[in-house]
Amino acid sequence: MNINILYAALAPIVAILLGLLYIGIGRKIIARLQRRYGPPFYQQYIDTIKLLAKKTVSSHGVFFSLGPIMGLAGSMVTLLFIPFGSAAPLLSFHGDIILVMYLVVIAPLGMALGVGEGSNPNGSIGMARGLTLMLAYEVPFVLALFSVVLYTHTTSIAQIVQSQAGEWSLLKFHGFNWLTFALPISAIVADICLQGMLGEKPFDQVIAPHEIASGPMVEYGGKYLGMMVINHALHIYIETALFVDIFLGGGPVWFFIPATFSVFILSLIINGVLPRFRIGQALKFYWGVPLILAVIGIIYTMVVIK
Amino acid sequence: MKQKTEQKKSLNQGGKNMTEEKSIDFFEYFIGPQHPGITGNFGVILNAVGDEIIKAQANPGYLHRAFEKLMEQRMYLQNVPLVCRICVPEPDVNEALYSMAIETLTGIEVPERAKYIRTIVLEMARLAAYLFYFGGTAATLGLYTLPNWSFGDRDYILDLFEELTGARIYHIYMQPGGVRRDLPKDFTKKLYSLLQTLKKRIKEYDGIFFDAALFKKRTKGVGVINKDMAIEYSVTGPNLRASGIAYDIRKDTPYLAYPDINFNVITENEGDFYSRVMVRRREFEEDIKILEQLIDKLPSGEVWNRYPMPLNWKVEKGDVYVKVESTKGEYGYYVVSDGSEKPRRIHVRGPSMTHGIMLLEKLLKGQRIADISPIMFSLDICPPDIDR
Amino acid sequence: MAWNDILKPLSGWKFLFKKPHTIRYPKEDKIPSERYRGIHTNMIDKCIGCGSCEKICMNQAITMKEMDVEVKEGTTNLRPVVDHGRCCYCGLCVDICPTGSLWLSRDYRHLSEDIDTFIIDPNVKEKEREGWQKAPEFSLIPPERGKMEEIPPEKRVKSFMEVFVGYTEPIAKEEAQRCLGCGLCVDACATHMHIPDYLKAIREGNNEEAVRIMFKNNPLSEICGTVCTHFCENVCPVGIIGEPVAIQWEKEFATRTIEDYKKIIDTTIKEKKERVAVVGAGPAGLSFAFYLRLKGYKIDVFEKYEKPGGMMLLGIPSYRLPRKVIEKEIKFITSTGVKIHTGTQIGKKKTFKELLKKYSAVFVATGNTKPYTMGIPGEEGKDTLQAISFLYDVNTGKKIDLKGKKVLVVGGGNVAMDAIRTSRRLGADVYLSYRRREVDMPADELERKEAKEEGIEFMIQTLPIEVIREKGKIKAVKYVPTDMDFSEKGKRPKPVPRMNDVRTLEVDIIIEAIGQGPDLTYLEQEFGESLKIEKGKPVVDKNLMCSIKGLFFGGDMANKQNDIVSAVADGRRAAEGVHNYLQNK
Amino acid sequence: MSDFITRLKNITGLNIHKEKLYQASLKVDKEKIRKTLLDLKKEGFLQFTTLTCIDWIEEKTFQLVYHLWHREEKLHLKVKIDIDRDAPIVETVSDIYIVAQTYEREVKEMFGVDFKGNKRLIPFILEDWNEIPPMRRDFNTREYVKDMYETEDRTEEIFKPRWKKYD
Repeated sequence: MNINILYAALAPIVAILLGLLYIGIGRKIIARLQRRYGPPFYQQYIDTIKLLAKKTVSSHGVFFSLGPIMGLAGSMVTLLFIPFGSAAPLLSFHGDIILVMYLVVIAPLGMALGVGEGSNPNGSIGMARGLTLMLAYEVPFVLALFSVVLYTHTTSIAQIVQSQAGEWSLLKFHGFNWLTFALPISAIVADICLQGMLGEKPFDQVIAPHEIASGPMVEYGGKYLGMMVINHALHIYIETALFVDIFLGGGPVWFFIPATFSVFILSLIINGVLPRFRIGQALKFYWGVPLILAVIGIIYTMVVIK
Repeated sequence: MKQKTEQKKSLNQGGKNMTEEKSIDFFEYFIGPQHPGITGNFGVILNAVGDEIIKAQANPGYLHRAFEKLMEQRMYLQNVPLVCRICVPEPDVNEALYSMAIETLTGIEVPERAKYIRTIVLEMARLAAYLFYFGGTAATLGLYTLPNWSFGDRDYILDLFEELTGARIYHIYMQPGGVRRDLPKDFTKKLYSLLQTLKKRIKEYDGIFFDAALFKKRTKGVGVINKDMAIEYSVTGPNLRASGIAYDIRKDTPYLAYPDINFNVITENEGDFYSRVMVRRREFEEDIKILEQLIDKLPSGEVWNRYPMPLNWKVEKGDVYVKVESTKGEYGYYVVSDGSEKPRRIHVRGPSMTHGIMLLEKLLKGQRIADISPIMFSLDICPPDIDR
Repeated sequence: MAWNDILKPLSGWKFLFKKPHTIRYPKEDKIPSERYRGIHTNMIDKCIGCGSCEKICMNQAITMKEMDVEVKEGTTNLRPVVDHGRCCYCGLCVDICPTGSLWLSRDYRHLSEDIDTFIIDPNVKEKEREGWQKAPEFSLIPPERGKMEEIPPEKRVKSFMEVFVGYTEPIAKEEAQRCLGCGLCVDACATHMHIPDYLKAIREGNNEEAVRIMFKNNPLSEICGTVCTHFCENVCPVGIIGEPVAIQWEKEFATRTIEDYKKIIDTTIKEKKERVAVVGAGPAGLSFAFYLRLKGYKIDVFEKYEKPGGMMLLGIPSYRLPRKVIEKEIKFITSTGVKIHTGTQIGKKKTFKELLKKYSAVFVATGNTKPYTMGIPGEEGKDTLQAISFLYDVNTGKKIDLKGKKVLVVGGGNVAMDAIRTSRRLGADVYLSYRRREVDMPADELERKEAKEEGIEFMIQTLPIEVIREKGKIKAVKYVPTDMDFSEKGKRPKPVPRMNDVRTLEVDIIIEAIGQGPDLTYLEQEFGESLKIEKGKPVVDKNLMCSIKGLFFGGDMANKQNDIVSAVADGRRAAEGVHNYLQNK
Repeated sequence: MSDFITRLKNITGLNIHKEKLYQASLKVDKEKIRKTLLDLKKEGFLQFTTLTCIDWIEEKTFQLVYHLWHREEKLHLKVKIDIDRDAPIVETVSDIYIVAQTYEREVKEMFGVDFKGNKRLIPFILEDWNEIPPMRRDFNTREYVKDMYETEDRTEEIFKPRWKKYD
């Protein structure tokens, strides 16, 4: 047996378990902020298993059913390119960072396909908002990545991680190799974009319960909804992992999980206390300050390399 | 009613109705009756082009319980447990109004202490309703922390209600002639300490919500009701005060213990979403002051003047309109008696009837889909009192 | 837009480690407040089954169901059953409950898939976790009855004018509003008058209808409105929280507004051939005559005395029952065609056997005419009077002068009250001797109160043991105080005389009012063994017919209550019985 | 307030009665309702509070009560008109007071009173309603519920006199 096949089989499972755990703990923390006790941290596992065990009553056609599957498949493929800490990913080559940027989009697009078939205006509006939001945060995010590529002279995620590696031990902390310290402005931009990618407030227009009744999820139920929840968990893992790999990378495997969780918690802290933007305002926001910062980041990088 | 729901559902599933007859391509978008962004079972049918609404049509009727008809078939006292169910977030105004109407018709005097207790209950209900409103408004904007806080704080008020009246929501505490029981032991002390807590809490709400930049960005200049429009549409209550007209029934035609109380009528000038929220936020502090005064001035004595045996109680012939200031606007009861044991007609004038249909339709026109729920909530529409 | 406003929301995170304000059920539980309106609980023994809760319930959540409970006087076997699917927990049922047996507990949880389990029969004997309870001062039933104008005691002792003026219309209407409409009074009333119905008519201002309802069950309504033992008021649930509804006075009010009953009551009669004889024109005889006459029979009433009315006329003093009231009622009864032969004593000139031959049926209601005596030394004599004969003398207009004399009346019933108050009106100083406690007195509370107001001295728990005579005239009475013996449960306590503590009281006249029995000597002579008699009263079946065919008994001589209303009821029952008997003959 | 009423009487020639609290009432003919409300609006009755319909089935009339509120003078005026129950048509006032439109819609639906000139008398709360308008006195809710939901109605049983057995 090839170890790669094992990796390919195990990676999604670990990622899903981690993602669901993050959501569960996140709910607990948000509950405390809201002066509640909240559900137990394993609630998300129970819910997901329950959803997957349910029968799906209604369907609106082939693509409607295919949507969540496409989304899930896209996320799983992306996962193969994401290094798990210093452990190398299954697939790694020059330019994979660009590929990942494309692959991350597959999931929402697949969803858009399915939701569009469902022809519920809430879902359609939600999907339209999702794509608009993607347009909004992708631009500064890609620019932030661009500065990283400029700085590290590589387009392979694994190599970006390697470039930050130092001597790691429990007693010795060598985090000063992180790109966060080398490229602080780009890191901030990327984190702001991460907020949008994760769909946390103030950028949760896609699901916005009070406006469009949970948007894309509105027509789905049972297994499909379960798949969407899993997809969401995967996304949380992929996006936090991508951020950690690029800006807080190089650490050993045991450091990787707390790091991704911390990134997630950081977005939760903002999520907990803010209302949401109108979608137009979100677009304006991303194409405002973060975009300018990203450009400044590139200039800064160019200055630093020289 | 059942048929109606089904029909609506089938329409809803139809979803994107590209109407071919019209020159503009718009799609029909249904909000409600089962929608988290709506205050209760109420619907709005929207015609939207992209994200912009070109036509809105309020669609009430999902909570029609025919209270006005039911009240015609019940004895006068039997209506007391019924009226409070007309508006869920603020049921006490109904009880107070119904009792006041019957008292005015029959000439039963209310003891001074009962008047104060009623005012305390009404003001407590106002605080509870405002907390409900703050939470609801924040939730429509996507901030779910504030509702959790404010509903939690509202529960402390409900605890006091439970101690006083025996129930948390539908108190059924006021009845013609006074109130059903005297204040329990240490009630005023407990209320006073709660008021001090609430004073601190409202400052914390400020930090997370009322002062927040994002909140101002979302709300300023949205859904403007200017002075002329407010008068034209017979807007009442805090919504009117947000448009810069200082009008408060508690001040203009004082009822119960309000003549003895000093308080300011709060106004804002813009008439937009932000003003409507801030008027209520400032009134919240004013109400705490009113309650403190009421506790200080509370007289002793009887709390109930007896009426005849309720099973055989006949009310004198006549008609009367009484009104109070609720958190939503002018709440009025028009009671017509034909001299028998049952009322001839009881007409409930809920403020949402004026705010929730024509005004809402007018305000929603030209707005974005994201602003529908916030605007509805900012008007503080209570669909149960439209339907009754 | 200040920087401060952007960062301020983060201040919310200070609550991260503070104690949340939610409760982790079921680990923690919140106990509801003392006034909580939860699930119904009913103390089934205290509940009287009046059904007020059922009537006030706006959701029809309460149903009165028959249950296996002990039915005491003034209660029914109905108990509330609550459908908690319909209940709105307003607590009106608790506030109106006259007994306070119904209350709402602090429990509010009930979880079941079976809808039927939400219909709860609240059957609890012990109190636990009481929530919303009845507060007497907030009872929905007004506790006080309408006040009636009354002649002051100083004035009324001087004459035989009526003590009470009667209700005025507004007060009567207000008083009639207090009726719960439970009908317990109807069960208690001997004649089963439809009290809630006529109270309803009175409060609607329709006195004619009220009187019509009354006369369906009682042709002597006005007399009963004036003097009655009013069992109805004794069982009235309103009496538990205050004064019972003044049913008697309401009746008096309604009947007195009617000048002539003939005008409002339909007395068209289909004549029948049979003739029926009535012996005794007292309440039983008159009511019998009226109802049987309405059925078409020809009625002849035989009365010993010169005027019809029996004990009502001869026994009850006119300050309690004005003569014109009796005349009005009898005039109405005779106007239907009933013939009254006064001054005709059956048994002397005519015999019962003759009557039985001549008439299809004979109803005998001669009442209790034989007084009991104490049987103590020195009792016999001219100045030892029997209360009934004394009252008879006074009521027939015989001049008796008691001015300045000391009168001792022995007994505690209504007759004793009549005797003392009549003597007082004749100018005597009156003492009343009764061997039990005052609460045990069979006499009305109101009469006792009035008698005291009129200056009569009550010697409670005393027993005369000897009459001392000087030259044949009474000089004094020896008496002893008594103690009460409660050993026999469920019965009235027994008086035990304290024989070593003998006291004397100087008196001039003794009036005995310790009860009376029927005089059956003529009947015994005529019928002998064929007439069955038990405990001094003839044995009758449910139709009130005795062992001799065609001979019916009723009134005081046949029942145990010995009052007007029971006599009237007997008359009505006997009328039904005679009708049945003659139809099936 | 009394001064204002006398002044109002002089200006408009209407017979206004002062009543309890802050109220006054006024009865006009059905035909004059538009003119009256126009006059009153000119006098400062800017707030249209509500519109009530009362079914006096015994007299075969519907009574419409227009509630107006004068903010400065603090007077609540009830303008009452009687209309024939068999031909319930009246002219709309929705162009005078814009919010009256909603109230007229409700009255049309609940009582079947037609408002001539109201542009939006579309169904309001009820839908697919085939019975007579429900708020009319002759609409029997208990019968309707019995037919519709097969529930029992115990009203008669509850108020049935238990003493009928003695008859």
